[in-house]
Amino acid sequence: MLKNNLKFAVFGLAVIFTLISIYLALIYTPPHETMGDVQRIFYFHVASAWISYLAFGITFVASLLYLKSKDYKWDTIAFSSAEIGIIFCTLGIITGSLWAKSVWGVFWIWEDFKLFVTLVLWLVFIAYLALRANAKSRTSKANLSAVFSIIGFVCIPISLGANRIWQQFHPTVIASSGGSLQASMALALVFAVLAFTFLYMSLLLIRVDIEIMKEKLEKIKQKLGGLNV
Amino acid sequence: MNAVKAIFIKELMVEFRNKQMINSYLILSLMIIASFRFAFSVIDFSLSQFASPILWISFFFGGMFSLSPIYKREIEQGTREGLLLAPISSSSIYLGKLLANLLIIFCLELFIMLIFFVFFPVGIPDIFSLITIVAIGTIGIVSLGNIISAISSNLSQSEVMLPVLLVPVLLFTVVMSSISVTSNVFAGAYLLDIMQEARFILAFDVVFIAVGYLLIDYILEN
Amino acid sequence: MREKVLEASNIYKSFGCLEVLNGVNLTINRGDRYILFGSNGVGKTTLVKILSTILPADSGDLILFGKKIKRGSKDIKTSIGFMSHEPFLYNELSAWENLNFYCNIYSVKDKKKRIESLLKEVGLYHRSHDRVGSFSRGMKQRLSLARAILHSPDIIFLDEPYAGLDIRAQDILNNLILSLNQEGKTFFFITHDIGKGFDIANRSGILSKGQIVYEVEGEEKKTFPDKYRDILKEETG
Amino acid sequence: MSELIYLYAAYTIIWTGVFLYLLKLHMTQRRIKSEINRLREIIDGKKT
Repeated sequence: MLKNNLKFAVFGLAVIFTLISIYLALIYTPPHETMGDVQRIFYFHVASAWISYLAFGITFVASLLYLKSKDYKWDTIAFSSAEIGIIFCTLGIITGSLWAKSVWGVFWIWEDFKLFVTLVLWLVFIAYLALRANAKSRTSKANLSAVFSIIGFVCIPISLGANRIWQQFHPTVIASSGGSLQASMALALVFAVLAFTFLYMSLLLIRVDIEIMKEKLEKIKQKLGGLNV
Repeated sequence: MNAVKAIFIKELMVEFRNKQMINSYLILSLMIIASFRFAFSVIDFSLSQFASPILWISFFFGGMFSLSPIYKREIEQGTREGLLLAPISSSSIYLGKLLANLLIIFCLELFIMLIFFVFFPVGIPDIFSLITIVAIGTIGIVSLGNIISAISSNLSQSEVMLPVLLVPVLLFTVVMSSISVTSNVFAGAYLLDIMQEARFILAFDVVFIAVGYLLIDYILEN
Repeated sequence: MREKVLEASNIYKSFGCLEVLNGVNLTINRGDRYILFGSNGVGKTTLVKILSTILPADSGDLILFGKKIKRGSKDIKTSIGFMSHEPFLYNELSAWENLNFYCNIYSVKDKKKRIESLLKEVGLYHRSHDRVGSFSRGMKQRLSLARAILHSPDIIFLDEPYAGLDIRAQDILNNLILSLNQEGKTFFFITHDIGKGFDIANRSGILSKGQIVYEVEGEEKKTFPDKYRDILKEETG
Repeated sequence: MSELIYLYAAYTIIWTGVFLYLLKLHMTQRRIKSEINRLREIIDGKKT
């Protein structure tokens, strides 16, 4: 029973925080002096990008624990976190390009540091999910996706380092996505990130439960198959 | 250690006998260089600017598709269990195969570079620094390509899965940095000028080899 | 009581939610020629892979030559031989090169003499420098047996070794196995076909529904065929 | 004024995205529950 009310508690928190953060982002904070109201995308863009990094971090940790303990529970957590992660990563990229379009007139600023990393993470997510779609057996799916998520996780900082190499050679203007942040804006940002973190946690709990239910169902069908019902 | 040597020799012998990897690499790289050359010839473009990316894309895609049979072969011939049976660690299998592929692919790349300079009338840069940077980049491609090929050979549609898994992990790290360093070499830089970046990419290679060395056990044990 | 070579107690193995082995108990003594029957897909190959340490079991423990087998134990493999319907040989390499490769991997001493004697024993010495790809099925199986006993293991597992062999090749294989058995090597076969290999076994058992349900020793073999038939009937229901 | 379109677009995309995902989770959950009930009936049917 603990699981259920934990799920409702986290979901409730997520809803409350989301409402507050929407209020903060849209009404409470003043429009940005240079960019105007469109800057309000910034809060949820950063929040969803942050969730995609967090989700991939959890996938990495869960994969390590799976490889050590060979317990499918960790593999389910890794997979659910990756699925939620790719959704928020896609949202982050879309909002990022929308914001870039409105401020710099171009959909995608290649050299912007954060957008580049989010794109690399997005591709790694897609590869991870494609790998799981093509795995042959349950164990090989768990093993191979765990290994790939570790490789992917190691490659993120390396691609950041590599970014500095070819940045040095072709330095283009690094879009300053930060800008001056007043106190109220910082508050709105914190709330947006907190809201999304709770949202992520509740989605993760729900998603893991669904996976566990699916596996239980499979087991029952297996047994029923034996009874040649 | 002699297990690594045994696998290294075995890989070379098997490869030179059935030439799966060599043929696919040469043909693919030739196609890529030719298609770039004639695709670009319709527009006026300054050659030296495009030399390094085209060279590295043919290395990248040639290497990627030629790495796909190395573990697939073992599974299809059923010899994978033979290796699992032996009292050797999977890491030595990985190292043996890695060194053998490195040797084969590096020789193929030297050959491809000849073709490249025939197709592209680019001023020949300082050969020594070009070869070192190509070698460093190839170590990265082959070491990561080896572990990803091990993963994809256990998946269905492994030929499709190899590039899908390899590009996000390899393109942004080794390939793009090698392209930028090679473009400097083409622009006339000598080894000393690019030493700092070369050491950086070498660090990536060491990380990839270490990751492969540690994780191969989980891939090969069924 | 002869020395226990292999003791497996309640071995469990399931792939995802498909339980294949649920509680297999088995003891094999030195010099046994144990043959295990079971219909296809009942988990024989999984069991033999677990016993020969290729595949780790989910639970249960396995003791080989008195040593408990853990997940990554490698040194025990020097005393294990395995022969399957897959010959584990490289078609591009010649018979000699194949055996030479396995000698290096098992770090066998004085390779040349060992390979020569083995190739003579399995009757392939005249073909030692031809590629394995050009060999017939029977020749590949014999070379595979040579590979399995190259590092002189104490226990040899055979997974459907007779698959695809003609009568003559079967006899050669049986004679080889019997002569090795004289030298004290222990054998463990698995097959679904009661005709082949049954006559040379001294102990036999039946695997059904993930457990060994029937085991017989020595002379009681005569009751075996019809018992096997009842179990098969019971399985198909 | 034209820039505000991007603001509205971004917010709608985020919240419809999250809502659709929640919907999908809810639907799968319902599908699984119905299958469990169906199986339970079969089992009860078998027992009586």
